[in-house]
Amino acid sequence: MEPILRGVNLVKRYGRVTALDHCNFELYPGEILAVIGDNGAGKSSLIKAVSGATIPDEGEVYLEGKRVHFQSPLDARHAGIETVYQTLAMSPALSIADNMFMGRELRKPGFMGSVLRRLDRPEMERIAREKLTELGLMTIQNINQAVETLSGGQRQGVAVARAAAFGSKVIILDEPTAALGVKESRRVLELILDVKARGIPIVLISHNMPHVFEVADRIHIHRLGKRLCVINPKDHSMSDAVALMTGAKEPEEQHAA
Amino acid sequence: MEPILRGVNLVKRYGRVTALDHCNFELYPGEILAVIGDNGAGKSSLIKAVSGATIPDEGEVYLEGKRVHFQSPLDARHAGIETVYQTLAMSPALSIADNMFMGRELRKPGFMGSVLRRLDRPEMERIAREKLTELGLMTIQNINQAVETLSGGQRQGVAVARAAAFGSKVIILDEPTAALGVKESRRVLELILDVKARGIPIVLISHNMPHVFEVADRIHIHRLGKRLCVINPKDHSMSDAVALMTGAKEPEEQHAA
Amino acid sequence: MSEGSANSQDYETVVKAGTAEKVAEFGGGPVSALKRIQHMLHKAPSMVPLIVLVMSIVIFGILLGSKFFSPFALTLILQQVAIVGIVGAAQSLVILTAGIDLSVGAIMVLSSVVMGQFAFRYGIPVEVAVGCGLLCGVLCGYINGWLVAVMKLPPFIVTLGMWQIVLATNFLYSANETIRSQDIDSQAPLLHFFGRTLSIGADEAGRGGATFTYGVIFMVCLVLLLAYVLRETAWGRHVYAVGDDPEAAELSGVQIRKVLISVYVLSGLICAFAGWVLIGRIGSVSPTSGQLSNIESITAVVIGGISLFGGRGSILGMLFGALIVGVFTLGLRLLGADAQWTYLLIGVLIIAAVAVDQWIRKVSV
Amino acid sequence: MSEGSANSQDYETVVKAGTAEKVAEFGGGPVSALKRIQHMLHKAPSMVPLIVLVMSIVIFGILLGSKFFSPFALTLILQQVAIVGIVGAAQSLVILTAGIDLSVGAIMVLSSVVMGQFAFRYGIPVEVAVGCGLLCGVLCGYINGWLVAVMKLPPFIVTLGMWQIVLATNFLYSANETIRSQDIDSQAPLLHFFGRTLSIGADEAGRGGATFTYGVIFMVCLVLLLAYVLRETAWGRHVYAVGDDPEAAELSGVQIRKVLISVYVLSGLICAFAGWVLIGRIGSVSPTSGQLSNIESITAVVIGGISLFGGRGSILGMLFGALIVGVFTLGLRLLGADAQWTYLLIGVLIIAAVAVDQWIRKVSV
Amino acid sequence: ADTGACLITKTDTNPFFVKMKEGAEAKAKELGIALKTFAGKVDGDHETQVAAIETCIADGAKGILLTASDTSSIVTAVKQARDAGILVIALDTPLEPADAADATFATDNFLAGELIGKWAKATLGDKAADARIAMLDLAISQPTVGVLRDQGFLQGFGIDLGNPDKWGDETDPRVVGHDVTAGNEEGGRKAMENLLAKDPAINVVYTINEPAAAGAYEALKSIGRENDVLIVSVDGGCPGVANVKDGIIGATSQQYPLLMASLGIEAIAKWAADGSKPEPTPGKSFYDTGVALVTDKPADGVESISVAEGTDRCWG
Ligand SMILES: Nc1ncnc2c1ncn2[C@@H]1O[C@H](COP(=O)(O)OP(=O)(O)OP(=O)(O)O)[C@@H](O)[C@H]1O
Ligand SMILES: Nc1ncnc2c1ncn2[C@@H]1O[C@H](COP(=O)(O)OP(=O)(O)OP(=O)(O)O)[C@@H](O)[C@H]1O
Ligand SMILES: O[C@@H]1[C@@H](O)[C@H](O)OC[C@H]1O
Ligand SMILES: [Mg+2]
Ligand SMILES: [Mg+2]
Repeated sequence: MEPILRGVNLVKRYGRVTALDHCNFELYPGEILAVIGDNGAGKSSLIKAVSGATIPDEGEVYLEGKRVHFQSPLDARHAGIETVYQTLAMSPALSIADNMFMGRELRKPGFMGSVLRRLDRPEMERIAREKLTELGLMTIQNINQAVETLSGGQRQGVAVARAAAFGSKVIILDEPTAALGVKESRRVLELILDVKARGIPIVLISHNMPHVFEVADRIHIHRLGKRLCVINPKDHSMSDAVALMTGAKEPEEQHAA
Repeated sequence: MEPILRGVNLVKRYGRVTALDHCNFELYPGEILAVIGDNGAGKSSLIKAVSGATIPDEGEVYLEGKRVHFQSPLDARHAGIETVYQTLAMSPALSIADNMFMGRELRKPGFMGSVLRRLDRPEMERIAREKLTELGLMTIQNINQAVETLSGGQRQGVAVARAAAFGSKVIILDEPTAALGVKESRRVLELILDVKARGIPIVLISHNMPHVFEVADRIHIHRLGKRLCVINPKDHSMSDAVALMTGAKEPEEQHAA
Repeated sequence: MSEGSANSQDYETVVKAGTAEKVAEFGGGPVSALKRIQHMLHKAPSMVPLIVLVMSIVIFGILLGSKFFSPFALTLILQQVAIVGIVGAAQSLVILTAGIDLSVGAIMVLSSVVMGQFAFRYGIPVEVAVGCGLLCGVLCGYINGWLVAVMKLPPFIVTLGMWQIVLATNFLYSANETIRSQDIDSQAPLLHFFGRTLSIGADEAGRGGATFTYGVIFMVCLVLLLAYVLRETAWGRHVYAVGDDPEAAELSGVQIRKVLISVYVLSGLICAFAGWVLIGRIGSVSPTSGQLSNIESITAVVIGGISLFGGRGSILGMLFGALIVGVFTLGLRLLGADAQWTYLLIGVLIIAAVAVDQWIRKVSV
Repeated sequence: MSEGSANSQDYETVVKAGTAEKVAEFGGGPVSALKRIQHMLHKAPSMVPLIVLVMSIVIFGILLGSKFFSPFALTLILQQVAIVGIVGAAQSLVILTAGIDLSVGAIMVLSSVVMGQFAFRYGIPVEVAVGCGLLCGVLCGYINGWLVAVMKLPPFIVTLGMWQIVLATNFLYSANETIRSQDIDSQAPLLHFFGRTLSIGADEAGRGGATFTYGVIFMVCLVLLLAYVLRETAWGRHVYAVGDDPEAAELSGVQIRKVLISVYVLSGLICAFAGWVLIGRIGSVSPTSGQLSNIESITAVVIGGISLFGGRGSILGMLFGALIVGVFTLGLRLLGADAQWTYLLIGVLIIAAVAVDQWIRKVSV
Repeated sequence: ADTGACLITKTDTNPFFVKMKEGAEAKAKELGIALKTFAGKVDGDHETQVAAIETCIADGAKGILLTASDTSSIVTAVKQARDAGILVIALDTPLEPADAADATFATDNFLAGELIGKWAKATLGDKAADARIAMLDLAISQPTVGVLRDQGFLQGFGIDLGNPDKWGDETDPRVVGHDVTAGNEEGGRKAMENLLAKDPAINVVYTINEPAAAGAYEALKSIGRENDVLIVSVDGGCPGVANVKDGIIGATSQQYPLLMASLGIEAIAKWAADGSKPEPTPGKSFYDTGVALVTDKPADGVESISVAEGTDRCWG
């Protein structure tokens, strides 16, 4: 089977720091691929490189077998790739609904919308409220709150809700549950499984091994800027995965990248 | 025994949002107190109120039995309370060492330091490197990197290292391992136990139940802006804790706040 | 699934049982009238400069009586503020994107000179000449926008450079020639369009009473229109997002280049309109006007509560900010302060106005 | 400890075994000379305006030959830039804290007027009069700082207000009287201290050759001193931290109030020194000087690569920025461009200089 | 052209200086002199003028024509230039002291003001006793040209000056107030409006120059008072004279910038040729290029020329 999203030989340097060091990456249709690795291993750099948020110094990216040259995250989004960045990418002073619909706002029906180009706020707020409720983020009291006034976890919840609502081909989640509570994290995992059931493949970066082993179909282990190996969670224990990613153990031949 | 840090009847409102609703809080000498609760329950608001980062609308704060009126985080710091905020509180454009020693820089010995007030950069960098190594943050390649160029987890590691290195009376950690990897998280837990062994009490906010149950002496469960109850991790299961904090279960009489 | 996971996460299963979920509501205390006002101020931040404005009108009204508190004096302030208000609208847009436009005054003057010279020097029909003037503003704005958005140069430098370039072009092109009001009246009255007035309650000779020039009406309509666009359309939200955090905006799919270029182009166009209004106000076409427009418009924007760091504030606030300065200027002159003292006192009052503004905001958090 | 925890976390135990830990080193490719230059530029961002500066000196040198590329002309540029350079140092400090100081020029002039008038009008010994002038600068700076740090008003508004207040005070106090150079020479020569010169290689009549005024030497020493303080002392790091993210700085224990007030006070003091240097440069004490100092100093700061949003950039860059403008101005004038064409070209060149700067930076990431 | 000369004006946006520059350029071309022109960025921009003098020295110029923004401060720089063997001629504005320059070709600004003051008084006749006067000045820094014209006007009108070195200290109730215009239409209109709000009965308006007068007229027109107020001004630029013709301005004092400029260039050419310097007008410390009152409503006892004559001699 052909990977839906593929990175080959990706290199990204920042001054003296090499964040990606000839790294490969494959995501297959319909799967949940987890990416794990130490802090600073280059996971975020990897997904930024395949989602247009940075342009790699070297290497190629393929979407459904065709070479793509994303110049901006918008390009990737138009191609159907929706990403939750670790920094969340929200406009702090704007409201929850404004952020969720940024760049794809809904307009009022009829004259108001087509000529006066008026936004359909009630509708956007309704949908935003609905998506947040799906995630169990019930503590948000005021849907018009500016994002900067939300708690850390609430903010992350909004970002995840946005990606889940709009992704069509690939959804990439960079540590989506880091700041979330127990209940909210579970909802995100359920959501990930939902999305998979809709046939959309997912990239999940996470430091939470139980979560990773619960939902992932394959696990990409990232170390020192490149893919160390890919393992199947059914064949390996969490201890193996941790040992591999921290360098306590060498990968077996057949899995090595 | 008298609590070392105590908040009574704390109230904090933001416009229509009530973040703290007549909330009480006690930290006893030498203990590790975990604070858990849903996203947006008001945990961060609580620790901001007792550490001088916000001034509560109502209520009192006592340190070692004496009423205190912190006007700024610096006041709290001078009183020996060191805090890792959820937002990390780092200056993005400055280096790791600059951030770690912000407000308590080391000066060169002798004339250079006392008269020319020159900073002892090599020494500060050495200590910074050492503290980060203690946390296992080995992927930081360049100790002079600006904090904004660090990965999410690296950044958090720097903040935790800073608090651990300087706290003298109370250390407060707001989700210190949220962005950390498996290895780095373990190091933080070890560090917390180390600090406790040095006799310094710790407040730990975390959504990671296994971690909380592993290290906490008491667990403060926060819900809807106030303390729901305090439980002893030895007497209760994680499921109990989660049920309480999400509202699936009512607290028994004797624990209620 | 592997070992561990099933039982390690079992405590999480309780959340599935869940309780009846509803949006959390914390205990709110009794809501006093004061609290309600505070909340209103919080929701509509442009109310704050409005309060300062009303307060200053009331104070000068008490001090000066009907001399100040008359339809004539109050509409005079509107006339005096019209240019700053229009240019301030352009400035607001740019500042909302975390930029700054130092070239507004220069673009305004060059556009007015183009309108005049095209009509008089080349004898082009005045409607076309006006169109050319507007186009000139658009062009200058486009160059600014291109340099900021595509070349990624700091707006301060770009518009500082453009200021000098446009101003010098203006003097070189116009050869410093003024076109007189009388000639315009007889040959190209359209240039005076915005100088026409609508008087209400004047005496027979047309004195006293409230006088609104078309320029004033244009300013008010423009600000209301922009307030609508900024609040109620996608483009408006994008302007705020770009100013708030350009990186986040880009990552969340805003086409920052397009937004920035469109903002500067629009700003140029509005400045060109300001140039047209300027002809109506001063009667003649004069290349030496508008030298302080940039500082005056930025002042109005900042007093109105728009952050120079972008992304926060409302354009209505800018209008109130401009009016506050206008009220102070006229009020102080009427109180008999001489020019130097007025200048000094306006400095004091600008600081005081913003201090009051800040104080009201703090109370109303 | 309760159930679950022991076995749930057991996978984590492997990390305790750990491998020999050392700081990660990724595979670095071969390091070319170009890469090394890029890296150097990355480490020392003020190098970039320096490169632009050297380039422009070379270009004008080629175009104009020895008329421009002579010790006399080159040191003349230094003299012409001295005031902007000193005021720019004050401006840099303020801008690094994410502020802006529009009152620099006014404070400079008022301080120089105080020095002159105290010595002449009241016959106070000139040393004391100079001290009073410096104190006047400190006081103005303190008021700015207090309003910004304690009252939390936006720096733009505070210093805009102060600009008007100080300027009007200056006119009212001085009654627009100029103190003549001859009188200063005979009665209070200390006021001319910074006008004294150090000539190297001049002919017998003292013409030609390199001429350094004490003012120029003061400017260079001041900038070097501030560069040291900003880089190598705790206070300097705090200035950057406050400008970078004031909230984070406060949470991490910086006394932002104190830092801000000290910055504005220092800025006032430096402006007062600039006033003293100004007397040396123009010979007399003139209340109408310095009207453009604020915009010129901000320009130098921004061309030098300091971010108007605070926290980024180096004060050495400001000096190079000021010199770039000085070189362009003299060079273009010597090339015979007339005033408006010079303004136009300087506008173009400012944009170009920053574009080159941006381009070098981009290449060197 | 190996003789170099510099013209340094206060600004080159004021038509007055633009014409002066054009006059100088034309004359320089005729005499084969290489002229470089400099100007301050705004009126009162003194430092740019100092830098310009330095540039001229570096450039090896033979002579400098200067309209000083700050008449006494510039003296140091002028001395430097003269020490370097350069002929320095002040145009339009005498230096302080006047002999700091080698020669001065200027209008007598006090006289210019006095002429319009006398004319206004004579035209009003009896009504002058209870006139309501608005004074539209240049800038709050009270530059000397502004003070001279303002005080000259008041003197001519018969008002006690107080300190003749500044405006604003008069006690005569006929003076409604002073406001500043920056010498352009926009400022003229706003200042007029402010003073009208203070006293709607104003019937005499002094203006620093003709653009300010045009602005003041617009303000009067907007409230329908354009026909019963007397506006006087200074300059004599062609648009200004045309405004006198149209009755917008009652009378204006005309000055002759082209003459100043061409005389200046000629003097430099002579200096370069044989080292001789020009002489001042007998009895004055400077060479007076003259001033004439332009009006079609001549008043008794005030010498004036007709609009037709004024149009012939106007500039800009
Ligand atoms: N803009 C940048 N400039 C310089 N170095 C950078 C930049 N961005 C990332 N890096 C460096 O690149 C390396 C990889 O960072 P990256 O953010 O990809 O790590 P990560 O695997 O996502 O870590 P985490 O789990 O902590 O999020 C780190 O060493 C980091 O310091
Ligand atoms: N500055 C603010 N303005 C308005 N509302 C705020 C502000 N800060 C916090 N809140 C609100 O107060 C409530 C409590 O927030 P807080 O950050 O204390 O939650 P938390 O328990 O720390 O959540 P998390 O686990 O997600 O960090 C939230 O509903 C939040 O939206
Ligand atoms: O004489 C000049 C005058 O005509 C102009 O309007 O302003 C500046 C003066 O020097
Ligand atoms: Mg990451
Ligand atoms: Mg929190």
